[in-house]
Amino acid sequence: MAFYFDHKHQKLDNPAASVDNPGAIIAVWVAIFVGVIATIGVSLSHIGDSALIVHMLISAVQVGLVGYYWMHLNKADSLTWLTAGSALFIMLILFAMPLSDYLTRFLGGL
Amino acid sequence: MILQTRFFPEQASELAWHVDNIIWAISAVTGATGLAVYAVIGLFCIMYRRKNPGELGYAPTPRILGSHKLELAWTIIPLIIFLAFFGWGAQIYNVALHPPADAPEIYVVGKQWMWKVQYPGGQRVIIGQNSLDYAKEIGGEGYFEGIMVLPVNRPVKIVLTSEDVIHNFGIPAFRQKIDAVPGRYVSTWYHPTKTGTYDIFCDQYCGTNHSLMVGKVMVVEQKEYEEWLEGKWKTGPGKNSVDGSLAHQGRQLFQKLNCIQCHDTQKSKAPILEEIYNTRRPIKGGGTVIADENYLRESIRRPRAKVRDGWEPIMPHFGPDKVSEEDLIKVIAYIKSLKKGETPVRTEDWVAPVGGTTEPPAAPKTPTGEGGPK
Amino acid sequence: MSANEGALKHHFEDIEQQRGAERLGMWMFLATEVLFFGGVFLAYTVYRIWYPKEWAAASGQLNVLVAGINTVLLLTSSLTITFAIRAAQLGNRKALMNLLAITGILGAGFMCFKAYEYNQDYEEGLVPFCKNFGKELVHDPDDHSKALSTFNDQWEKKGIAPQRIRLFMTFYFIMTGIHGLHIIIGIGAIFYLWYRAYMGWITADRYVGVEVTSLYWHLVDAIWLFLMPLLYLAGPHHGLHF
Amino acid sequence: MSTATKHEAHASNEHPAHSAHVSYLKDGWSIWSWLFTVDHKRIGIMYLVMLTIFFGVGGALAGLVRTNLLSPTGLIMDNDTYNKTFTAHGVVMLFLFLIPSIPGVMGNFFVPIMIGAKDMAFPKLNIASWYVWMVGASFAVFALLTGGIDTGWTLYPPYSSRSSHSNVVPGVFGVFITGFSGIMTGLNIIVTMHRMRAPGMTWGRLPLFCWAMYATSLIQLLATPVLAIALTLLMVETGSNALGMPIGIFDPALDGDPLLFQHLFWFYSHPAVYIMILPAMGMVSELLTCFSRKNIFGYTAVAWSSVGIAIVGFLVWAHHMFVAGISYYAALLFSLLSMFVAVPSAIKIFNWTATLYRGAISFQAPMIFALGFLVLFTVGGLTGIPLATLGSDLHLHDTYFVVAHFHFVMVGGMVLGYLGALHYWWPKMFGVMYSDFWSRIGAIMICVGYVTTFTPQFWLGYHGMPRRYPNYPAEFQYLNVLSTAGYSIQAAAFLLIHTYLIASFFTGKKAGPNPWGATGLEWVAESPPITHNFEATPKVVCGPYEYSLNMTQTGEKADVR
Repeated sequence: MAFYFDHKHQKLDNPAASVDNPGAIIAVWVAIFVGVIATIGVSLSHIGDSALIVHMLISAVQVGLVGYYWMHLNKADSLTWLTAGSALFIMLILFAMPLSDYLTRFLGGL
Repeated sequence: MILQTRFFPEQASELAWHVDNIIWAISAVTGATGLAVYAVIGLFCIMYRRKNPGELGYAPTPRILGSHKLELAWTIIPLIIFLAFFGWGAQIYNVALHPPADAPEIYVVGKQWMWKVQYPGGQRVIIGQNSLDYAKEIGGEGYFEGIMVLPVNRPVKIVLTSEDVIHNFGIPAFRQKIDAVPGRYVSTWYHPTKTGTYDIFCDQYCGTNHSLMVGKVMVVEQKEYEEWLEGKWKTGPGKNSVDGSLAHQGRQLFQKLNCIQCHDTQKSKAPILEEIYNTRRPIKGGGTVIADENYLRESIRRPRAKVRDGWEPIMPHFGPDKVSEEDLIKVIAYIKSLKKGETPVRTEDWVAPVGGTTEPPAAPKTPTGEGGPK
Repeated sequence: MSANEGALKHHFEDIEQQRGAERLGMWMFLATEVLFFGGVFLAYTVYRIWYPKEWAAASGQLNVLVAGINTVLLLTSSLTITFAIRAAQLGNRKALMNLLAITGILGAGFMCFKAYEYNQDYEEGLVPFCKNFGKELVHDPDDHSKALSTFNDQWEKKGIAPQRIRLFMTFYFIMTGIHGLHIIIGIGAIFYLWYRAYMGWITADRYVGVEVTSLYWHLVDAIWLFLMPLLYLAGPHHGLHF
Repeated sequence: MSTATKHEAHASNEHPAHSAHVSYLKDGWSIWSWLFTVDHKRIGIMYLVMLTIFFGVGGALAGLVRTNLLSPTGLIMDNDTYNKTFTAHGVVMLFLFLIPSIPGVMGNFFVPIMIGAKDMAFPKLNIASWYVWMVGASFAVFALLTGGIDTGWTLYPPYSSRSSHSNVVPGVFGVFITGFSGIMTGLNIIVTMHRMRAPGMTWGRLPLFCWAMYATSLIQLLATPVLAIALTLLMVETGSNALGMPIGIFDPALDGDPLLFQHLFWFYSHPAVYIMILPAMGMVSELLTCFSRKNIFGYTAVAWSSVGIAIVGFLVWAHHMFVAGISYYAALLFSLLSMFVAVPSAIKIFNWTATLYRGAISFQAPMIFALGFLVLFTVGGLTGIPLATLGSDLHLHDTYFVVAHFHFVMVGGMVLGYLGALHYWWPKMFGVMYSDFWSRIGAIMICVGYVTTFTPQFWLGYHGMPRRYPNYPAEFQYLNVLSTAGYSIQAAAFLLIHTYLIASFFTGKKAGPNPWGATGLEWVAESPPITHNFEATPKVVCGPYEYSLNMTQTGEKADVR
């Protein structure tokens, strides 16, 4: 039997052993649904443009729940985490670096 | 042909000296490193070559896997050298971006495929080898390159914009170039140090006749420069006789475009524009802006984007169909020059200048507003 | 190789290697999807910083009710496809087929509402590529008691530049359009899965196709969770426009 | 090995030919056996054929450009035609040759063999990537043939969206589609390397070419989608202009920002330079070790510097925009970060040089290409420093200095790496040897041609001659003529190379499985390899470059066979 270095080798193939708990799946759905209501509520709460920050925080939590429970990051190996992480890292670069230009463009120099 | 080729390009500005220094310093360091690497490669190739040229396969060689000390050395030493270059280069960039406060401002407008240069005194030069296409604009005369004149040993600031696409105003002898971005002003400055005639190139690809968007800059003594400004000698068929300074022409436009209808000192319906240049102004809805060229420009092109606090957004917008880039520059030059109490007085029997309309400008009809040249 | 041959494809050594490869491949693809949307999100952000007033005004013209219903539809479809994986792992073919069908139908429902919304946008003169842009008679989204007027007039009164509204609407159509395209592809994949389940090709040891499709479907859902507040709820809202 | 047995039985059911173990070239003769193949080796060859054609087209276009520049007023073309020609040269060379070249041909063909796998992880995705690429290429070629594009390959709006009346939309759409092909190939290679390595093939034992391909694929995966979205936005804007309802996503006249396109474009297109150069760097590590019979000097440093370049390469793109009107602070930041990306390249150069120390060096054509790479890439890399330094970039930006710099990197670096790879692996791919004498002549001619073509351009750039100028001041003519002369040497060399390579099919002597006495897994396989690469899954026992021990990665003797 071949031996692999970068993923855990499972001797037995038993997909049924790793099924989700239905209660957990539904709990995540409820949590995200509450988030949706909160998102619309925040917009109507007259806190102005800072609603953007709350919106993005709520969305990030929602997407975090989707990723962790529904997309099974909770059961994933480190390589999957690395893939997801590197996408977010490059995304961070894609946002931070151009915005470093846009937010300082008309400030003149030192 | 070979005789025409100078070994080193002309150094005609203060910046050229700095830029050449850093280029040659980098070239010397990297060149020495490169040659050293080549020498080592060459030496190894000769010393360790196989005796029989066609031979392949096993040869007794030592099993060297690397040396962390050496690798660390050739990681850190280049990094330090590179960072030194960065620091030096940043210093030059800093100098290149910040003109002295008292430098006179020359406005340059790029357009496919010509440069329109406006001097503070109202003189105008058109640069571009294909100016023939624009014969009407330059006074009906034929093919010429256009020569821009600058005084020696005096810094001048260049304020640059473009009417259509991105261009780049570059003068190799000054070692200086900057993109002319449509829709906003960018600036640079020159301190010419040597009289002579040098090339102006458009360095950003801008279409069919990109390579004809070239001309010359002539650096002359101060006295000659003044004579040129007065129109005693000409470099080409551009307007370089005095017919009113830029600010003066702007004042005329200020009246002709009916800005005075609201921006007056009596029954003001809009902010008084005296001495607002480069001051911080509060805007409606919170926040402040500095009233620099780009803000003045936006306030004419898109008056309702950032409205001064305490005033109603009633100003119509003035797109390129109403105010061309060159006229915009004149108006801005006028606003910049406005001192306390200099706003023209609007009287009931005030007569609009010849060619002006007496009705207020019509409200925009199309939702797109300005479309720019299609 | 199609699915009706052995679960193990010839170039893999064992089933877990193959499953891992397919899962990893989909995650990598999702990484590219994230950056694909990332680019347009960046462009959106830049202009939102530049033109907050217009962004808020344009956003106020969109139909939040439809967006809310769509959010719930998509969210529920994600729920059902998660249960579908569970059914596949347990080898419950009947439940798998039902759950996949519900997921696909919810996705199709999302697209139907989207179509309704696009049509409404067109009728209100909000499609930047159409000649009637800003010219239709509509209620003022901020104050429904006022008489009908065109958006152009309303914007003129509020000091809003129409070309910036068009910019927002362009982003709206590009972002929801690309997202909708992903939904359609997803629906196709889900019905293909349903067909495979119907033919009995999906068994407990060959469930990875369901899982990989669900990963994609969840990502599309996740992107919508960002699109919804960014497009429909940008800036302060004084009421909801339906 | 119960699974292996099961697999053998399983495989022989589908492929009757498999049990006979014929080479992949002989496993089916019909045209369909090629067009519908899922064999990574055949796909690699299909890439090779198309790339060679596009390289020829791109090279011919370069010839037209250089010929026109013989005269200061344009020798053979008017301005418009010239603009379309250099744009076509850029588009064909970058998107249809340089970016897919080594990943498409060598990556597809050799990465699975070098890690001991039977095929890529997703064979059908692999053939799909070729077809997608062909569809994209067809769009691009269609756009170039029916009127051309006159925007330059950088496609800057508002020129491309508003002012240019050429075939921008179909051309951009073609480039957009080829991007998907790159993503597919990259995804396939990464997953294959993670999941399909043979027993014993640890990350520390991977050949450096595989490390380089891994880093390349990482960039392809994470950068290409950003180009895709930038091009989508550009197509929407251009299309809206054509419809007469202009939208200003990037057009300042309608409140867009042209610099946003430049940011999105260079976010991909700067890392794309590393897509081109990293595989060539990996290749040079293979060639130098093989032909000097030495272990690589500092395996870890060379391997991780590839990954380092890939990551830092994402942080430096705005050095293409120093004079474009970006923020002063952003310019400082990007210049600083650009200095960091120079370091891993420097490490590689020094480590390669040290690899030669006390070796037993022979000068076959692949080695000449590798040494040529060292020399030319060093020039290309070092001349990048004045362009990344703010003060000097003020003068050198958008001049011929830039043109010379990136041609030294792409042509001097990448094309030499590609040709080196082609010569090194030719006997493995086709089982025949080309002429030793003519190949050495060809390699030397190419290097000489490059130096003659591009060195004068540094000087032109320093004198200020801008890029994309068919008309230039007369004093630049002498250097331009010299450059064109260099081009003709290159053109002759390419003709020579393709002649003897094609001739080798008919007259070349048969190559054994290991004609160079090299140590990688690919040399354990037959020449040309059988359809499933190896008779049995190889077991890897040591690192990739045990030349001094004369041992292949499976522990056999690495003698010329």
